[in-house]
Amino acid sequence: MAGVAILLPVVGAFLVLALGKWPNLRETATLVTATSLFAVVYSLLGPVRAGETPSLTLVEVVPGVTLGLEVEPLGLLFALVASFLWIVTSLYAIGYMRGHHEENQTRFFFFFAVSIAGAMGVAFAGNLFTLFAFYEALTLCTFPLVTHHQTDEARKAGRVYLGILLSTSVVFQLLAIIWTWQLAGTVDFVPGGILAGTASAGVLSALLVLYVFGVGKAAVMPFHRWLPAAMVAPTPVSALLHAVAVVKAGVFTVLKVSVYVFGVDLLGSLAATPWLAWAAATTIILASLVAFTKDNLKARLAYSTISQLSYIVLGALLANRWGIIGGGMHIAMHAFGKITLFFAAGAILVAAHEKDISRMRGLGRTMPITFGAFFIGSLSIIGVPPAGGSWSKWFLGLGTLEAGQLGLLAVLMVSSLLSLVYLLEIPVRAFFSAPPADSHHGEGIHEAPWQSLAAIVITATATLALFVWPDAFYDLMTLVVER
Amino acid sequence: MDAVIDIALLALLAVTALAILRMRNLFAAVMLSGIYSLLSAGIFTALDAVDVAFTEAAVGAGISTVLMLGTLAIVGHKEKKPAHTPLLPLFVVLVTGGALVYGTLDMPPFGDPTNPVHHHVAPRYVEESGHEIGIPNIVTSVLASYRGYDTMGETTVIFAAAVGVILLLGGARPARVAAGEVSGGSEEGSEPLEEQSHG
Amino acid sequence: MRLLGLYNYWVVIVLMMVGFYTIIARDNLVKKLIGLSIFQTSVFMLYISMGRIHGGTAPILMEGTDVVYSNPLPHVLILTAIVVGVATTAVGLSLVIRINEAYGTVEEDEIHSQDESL
Amino acid sequence: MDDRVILRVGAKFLIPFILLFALYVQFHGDYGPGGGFQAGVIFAAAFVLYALVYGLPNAERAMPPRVVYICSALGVVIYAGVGVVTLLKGANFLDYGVLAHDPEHGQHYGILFVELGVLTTVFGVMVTVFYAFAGRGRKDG
Amino acid sequence: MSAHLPVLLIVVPLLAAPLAALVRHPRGSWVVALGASWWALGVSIALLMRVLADGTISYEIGGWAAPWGIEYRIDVANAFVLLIVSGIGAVVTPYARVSVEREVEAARIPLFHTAFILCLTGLLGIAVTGDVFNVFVFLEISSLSAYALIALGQDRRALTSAYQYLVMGSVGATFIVIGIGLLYVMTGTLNMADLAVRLPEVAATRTIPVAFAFLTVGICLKLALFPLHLWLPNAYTFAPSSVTAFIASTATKVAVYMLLRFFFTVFGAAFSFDVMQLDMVLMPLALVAIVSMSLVAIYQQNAKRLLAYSSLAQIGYMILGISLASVTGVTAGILHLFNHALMKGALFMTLGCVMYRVGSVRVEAMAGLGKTMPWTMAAFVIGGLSLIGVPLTVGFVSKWYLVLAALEQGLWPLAVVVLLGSLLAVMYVWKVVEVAYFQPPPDGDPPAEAPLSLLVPTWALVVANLYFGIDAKLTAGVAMRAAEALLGVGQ
Repeated sequence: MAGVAILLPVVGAFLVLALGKWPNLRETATLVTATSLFAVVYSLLGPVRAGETPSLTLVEVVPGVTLGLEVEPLGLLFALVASFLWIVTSLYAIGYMRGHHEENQTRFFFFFAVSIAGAMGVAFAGNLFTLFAFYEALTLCTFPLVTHHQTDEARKAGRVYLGILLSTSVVFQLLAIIWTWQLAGTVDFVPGGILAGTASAGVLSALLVLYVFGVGKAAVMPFHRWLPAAMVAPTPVSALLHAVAVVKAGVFTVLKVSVYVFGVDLLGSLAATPWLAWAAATTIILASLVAFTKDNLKARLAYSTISQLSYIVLGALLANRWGIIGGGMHIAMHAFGKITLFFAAGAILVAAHEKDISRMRGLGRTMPITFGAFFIGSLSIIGVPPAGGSWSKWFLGLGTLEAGQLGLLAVLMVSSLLSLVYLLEIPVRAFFSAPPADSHHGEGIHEAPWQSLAAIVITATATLALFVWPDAFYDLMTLVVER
Repeated sequence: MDAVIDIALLALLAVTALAILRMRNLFAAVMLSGIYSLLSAGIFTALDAVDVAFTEAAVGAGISTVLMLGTLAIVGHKEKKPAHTPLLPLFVVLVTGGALVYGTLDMPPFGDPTNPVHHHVAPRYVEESGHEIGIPNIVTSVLASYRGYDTMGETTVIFAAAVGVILLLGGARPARVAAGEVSGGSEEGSEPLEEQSHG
Repeated sequence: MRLLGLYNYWVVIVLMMVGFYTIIARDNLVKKLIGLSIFQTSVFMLYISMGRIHGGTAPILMEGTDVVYSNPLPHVLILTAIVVGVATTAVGLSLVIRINEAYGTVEEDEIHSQDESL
Repeated sequence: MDDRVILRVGAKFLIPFILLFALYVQFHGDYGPGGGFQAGVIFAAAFVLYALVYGLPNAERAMPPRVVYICSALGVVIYAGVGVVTLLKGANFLDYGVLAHDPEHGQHYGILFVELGVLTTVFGVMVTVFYAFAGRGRKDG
Repeated sequence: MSAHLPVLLIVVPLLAAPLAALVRHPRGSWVVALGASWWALGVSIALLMRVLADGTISYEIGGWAAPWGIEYRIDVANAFVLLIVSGIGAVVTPYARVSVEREVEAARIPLFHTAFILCLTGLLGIAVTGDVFNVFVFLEISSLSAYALIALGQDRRALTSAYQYLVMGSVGATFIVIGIGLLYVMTGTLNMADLAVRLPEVAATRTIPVAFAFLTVGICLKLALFPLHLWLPNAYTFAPSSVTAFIASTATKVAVYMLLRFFFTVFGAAFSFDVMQLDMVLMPLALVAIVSMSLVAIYQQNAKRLLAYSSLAQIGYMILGISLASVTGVTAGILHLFNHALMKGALFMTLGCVMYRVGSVRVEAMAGLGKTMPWTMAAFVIGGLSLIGVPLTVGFVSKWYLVLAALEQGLWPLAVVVLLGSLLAVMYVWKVVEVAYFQPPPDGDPPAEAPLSLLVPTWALVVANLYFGIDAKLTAGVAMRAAEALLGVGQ
């Protein structure tokens, strides 16, 4: 089934290409593919909860190194989130792309579907090599999406995007992977890790550093610049890929490496671990501070994402049960919250043609649903009830306590406070301030197209629902730490 | 006696080679290089390599000289004074030559019958070719039979040279006007010659 | 005899180097090819010197049992090499003729300056 | 043109001898210095001399470029062909021993034929190359 | 007859060359060339399979036993190289027909194909032989025909670059001859296996290191190792497209093979690396080549020249692998021979397609081709990704082994340089990709997609790039066995 999950979006992509001349058919193809993908991934939930890990070896690339897939709880969690949000995003994208009269829509939907295939591959990768292959594929397939507008600005951003993601992955991550192979003689993901006892603590620490910084998609500073740059892309791209699939592929990789390559025990014993945890903590705070200074809504959200990603990295590096659970759950919780925010940002752009926060004053009165959803999404990011984000932050907090790192707990608190301010400012201003004098918010502005609006409502509702029913994700993460 | 001839010929060769290097009139240089070949043919004879001497005389003093002269008739025979200081080439040459001289220090003595070359592989040719091949000229035996495959390769090299020369010089001259467009450059140099070729 | 042997080799090396120097230090394309042929001819002498035996004769079988023949193998190799050399010279000279037609000169620096201006 | 007459008569007289000498070198190669390569060069020299004295067009009539072109390719075919024949007779490539009942005779035949191949190619190539060079010179002159 | 395959591999193309010359008809000569190159491929595959199954094949030409006669000796290493050379030949020949019709005038086409087969024959002959002087003879067959082929480029600079190549190539060949002569004078033999037996006795003299040095320098001239590379960029840039595709993916590879053969079989790894400390010279040169040539490539405005500099950097990778002198390192080197042939072949062939339709391969002339020539540019992108070393392409497999080899010896800075090299590759590949996909095409008639006769061979190599990147067991396994054979371990 894991193979199907990867193949399906690819088939869908070529269907999109073939149906390019008939937009309605093309969009139907996207939606049908997305729905069936989710169905496929969902069908895996039962077996995995029952403790099975279906696996599939596609081909042995070089002796001992295979291209292989394995469905395990952590990967399934990521796949569930990504595939579900693809449905919603497709819906949203249809409204957005048409409402915005974008060009090259076929190419857009094609690469979008291929990117999802890449994300599925990352999620279900059975070993480091496979993970790396799909990780790189994801980078390359999203490049045309980032540069979609083909302007000079887009091309420049594309270069930054590709440059950072490829350099980190090729120079650090690949080196780390080959090094792992050289030390352990395998690159498979094994519960409890494969590296214990293969080399001195110093070498393994170096390896850990290579992994954490080599996963550029996790956007740990100083390798975060690509994420704001990628915001030149159309909003659905920012939403799904840069709030969900691409960045989550990054932090997912960090989690996966921590659990299945190093193993929690080994990780906890390395000298580099607390240092890297503090690097993540620094990223959390600095990115939040930068987010403050951004008036462009998407840029602010981008920095918020950078900050939140480091929560997950931090969770992995706490090297204990609660940290891993919290980190894994934050993948899901942050995804739902952040995608809501991006959808809202896109809706504002399509409907009111506004990008800057300072010009959104009073807009809440004409677009109440959008800003209402924005409010809910913000709650989840901040981590307060009744939104799903409160759970993951709670577990992360527990993790810091168990690790005895009160300083890190303080970092989490401060950062939540910061996000409270920079996120809530937006809906508050939209609802309670008067519109600026030169704007024409009154005339002709209404909510975004219905497809987009529906998507926003769905994700916002889901964010709330996850507060009440977080069990699925919690159970999966429990399985991860107990395997 | 051998030694005297040897020394004398080698000295003459050295003088000729240096003269070629210094000579700016290329006609003279080519003639001297023909003489160089003849002198080396003399050396080859003195060293018992009569077949080689014959060939060197035919090729070096014959064909090469004719071809060079033919070329000079077309391209002119004045060499410009070298513009740059030849320090780097001089350095390269000194290093290369130095390495070779160093290498000769342990080489088996010149002409010593106990040298390894005379005791491995070659003795079979000398001793057995008489009844294995049945012709007196051992060089021919080795050339055409023992190492006949090399000679086939040699024939192919000659053929390849003919192919190359015809590709370059045979038939009509290639239209180089198109080349200007391709490279984005102009082709002033070839214009007048283009006319000549039709004249 | 030892000294004579070295003398033989060393002069041959000097000749080789004169040829080599002509190749790399001269700008005239024809002169380079002349240098190449001197270089190669001198290498041939090195080979033939190796095959020499004092008191030997040319390797053509004669009556009698106590005749010493010089080593025929280097001769064979050099016959091949001479032919290869002239083949190279022929192709090189045809290139020179074509270069002269295209550039109007066979001096390397003038060719370079023409192409730089393109 | 008077001095040319002497040249032409001289050449006419010389060329048959050169050709004869070439044949001698070819077939005497078994006993003394010489062989296909040297013979080919001398053969070619005869026509080069002819061309120098009587002019290129006359030489090209006497020995058409097409013929020498074919010769240069043909020699390689002859040489490798001998090898193919030995293969067909069940021996290794260029193992002349099988060309006759007596291996020594076989060697004789083999060497004879391959030397002929060398002669053909060398003659063909030398004249071809000479024609090509001389042709360029004439067009420019 | 199958016992004679080693020699038939050479003799059939060698006979095909004069035949193609005698046919004198463009299409007819091409058919002969096609037959010869496909024959060579078929025989190479058969030989490789036989070597893998039964071990080393020896064939005594003329029935004379080695070392008196010339021996063909095929082990896994040269069987693999034969496969590379003949494989590329078999793909480029079909491609050459149309490409050459556009770039070379009709009257010269029959001889073009003749020279092409000769070049192929020469390269195969170098790889298959076990006799050092025979190497030189076939080297000259391939070189002479290569000079002529390069000179056929449309730009007049093709002539000067061919001349430069001729002079440097001949100097290299003469150095090789000197080296062979010195070896001969010390041992009295020319057979490689025999040399390997007899050399240790005389290895302590001053002559053998000099022979070693001359052979190394001579071969490095042929394989264009930095700083002996000056002939290569121009030669690749100005040669006709199909010639560049062929020579770039085979000639330097065969030279690398010669290096391997001399270092490991003739001199032996112990002498080459322990006594001569060859790695102290080759490794820095390889590193400098990787970095500096990649940097130079980034600044090129002509796509062919860009790829030529990239080739120089890639040669650095091969030499780096060899200089590690371990099984993994040599495996990486040999594997990269194969893989680089595939990627550069594909890339140069796509540029041939561009040349065919657009008439120029300058980077700016490729604007908008992503739309107008989608298949050609898709091939370029995949080839480029392979060059960068993206997973599931052959380039990745090479890099994997190379980095592994460096890490095995604890030389992690080396591994970093290798990986940095791929980043530089990203920069120069992306330079072309960006122009082709994200810049509007110039006004006027957009060029049509390249004809199928060009696209099919190009894509054949592209598919090979992917196939051998996904399933590298075969190539890596063969390369490793070749490395073991060369280093004399295992088996």
